[in-house]
Amino acid sequence: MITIVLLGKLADLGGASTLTLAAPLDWEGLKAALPPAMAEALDDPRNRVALNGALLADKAELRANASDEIALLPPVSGG
Amino acid sequence: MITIVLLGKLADLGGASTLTLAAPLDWEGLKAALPPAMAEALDDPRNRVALNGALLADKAELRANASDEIALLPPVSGG
Amino acid sequence: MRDIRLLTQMFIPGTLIGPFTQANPGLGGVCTFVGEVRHDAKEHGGVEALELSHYEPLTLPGMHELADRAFDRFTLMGLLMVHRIGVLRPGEPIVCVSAAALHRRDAIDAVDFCMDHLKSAAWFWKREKRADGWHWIEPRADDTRDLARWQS
Amino acid sequence: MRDIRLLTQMFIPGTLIGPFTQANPGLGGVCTFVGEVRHDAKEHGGVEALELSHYEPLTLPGMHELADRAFDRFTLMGLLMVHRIGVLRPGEPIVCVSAAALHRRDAIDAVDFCMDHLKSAAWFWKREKRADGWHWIEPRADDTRDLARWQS
Repeated sequence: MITIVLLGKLADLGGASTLTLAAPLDWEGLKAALPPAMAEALDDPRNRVALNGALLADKAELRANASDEIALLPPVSGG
Repeated sequence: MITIVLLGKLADLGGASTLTLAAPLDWEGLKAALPPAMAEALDDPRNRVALNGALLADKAELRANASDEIALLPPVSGG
Repeated sequence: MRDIRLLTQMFIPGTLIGPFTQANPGLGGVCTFVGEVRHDAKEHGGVEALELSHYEPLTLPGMHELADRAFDRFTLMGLLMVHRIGVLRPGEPIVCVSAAALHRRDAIDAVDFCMDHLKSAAWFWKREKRADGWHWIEPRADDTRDLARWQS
Repeated sequence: MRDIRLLTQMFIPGTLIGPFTQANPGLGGVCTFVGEVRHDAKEHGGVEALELSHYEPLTLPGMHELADRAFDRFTLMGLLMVHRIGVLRPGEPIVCVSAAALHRRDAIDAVDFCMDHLKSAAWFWKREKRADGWHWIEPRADDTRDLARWQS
């Protein structure tokens, strides 16, 4: 299984702060497994993705396997 | 009598931090009453003069009477 | 002396700054900035609480990288950077950055630099509780302007 | 809240900053700079003591005028400006400036502004005691450069 960590507003959109999805997952597979509103938000370039704590420069390169952690990160808040 | 307050290096030059001189005093009178090295230092434009706590824009305009206080102020120290 | 921390509980800045100052003997100056949760956020009415969430694998490393950049850029003896997470009430301190240096310009500029970069370098998401519920805080245009000050 | 003082005795900055912060409820941030007497002044060998003399009728009014200018220039809730006079030992705090504001930029800039202007606005004469006796400290070119930052 793969743990999906949802931060900030994306947790509201996903209805939870963590989800669990079946491995393996690539970027299109991840979006297909999420609610459509969530998948759409993820394509927004301001929303970033981290795999096991490392930011991905290109989301399309996501390749997650069993016991990996994917974090979905909206822009950080202003001060 | 007129009190002369000497600040910073000028106190070293005058040998004391306060002096008392006979009233009245103008700028030339003040310089004549002080040791020559001191009088010379006072002409340096970086050294300022205050009469009763108010800085003089032009030292030559000094007019001090009995119970006045003249302060002789070298440049303040750097940080 | 370098002290970078995320705190889950209310803290009193003075209890951090005193020991931090003592830990940098021979310093010329210490500059400290403490940010507190404001009661009133702009035009939105009273704030009852502020919640900060973070993503552990990114947030603390982000603060350490920012500290590295501050040490590279300024001549510092010490740097303290402490940020609250969790639920905060108005009036509680949320961030404390303190820099110790031989010269005041380095200490003041390092604090200014860290504060301008903390929000972009560190991953925090904030939401405010007002009378009508919780509201996420969006990024601000000011933040980009603040960062532009340090491009050179 | 405005607190401008000359102190003849050793002080602990935290004992001033805590009450100052409390006295400005609703603030967004507090910036504080504390300067300490350095052990080693440049190339001159160890400093054993520093003596600050002042001229009462000019020094305190000069600090108040500087505070007026800071309140005019920045949006501040409070300003604390405390300076030691008399004989100080290395490691003792010599100056503490703290500014409270709704926004951090005002708080940080006000402290920076006051520190740059304090030496020219306030009348202090300093001498250092080193192994070979007392030495007056002269004005520095840096001080003029610091002031030029604020011309606009």
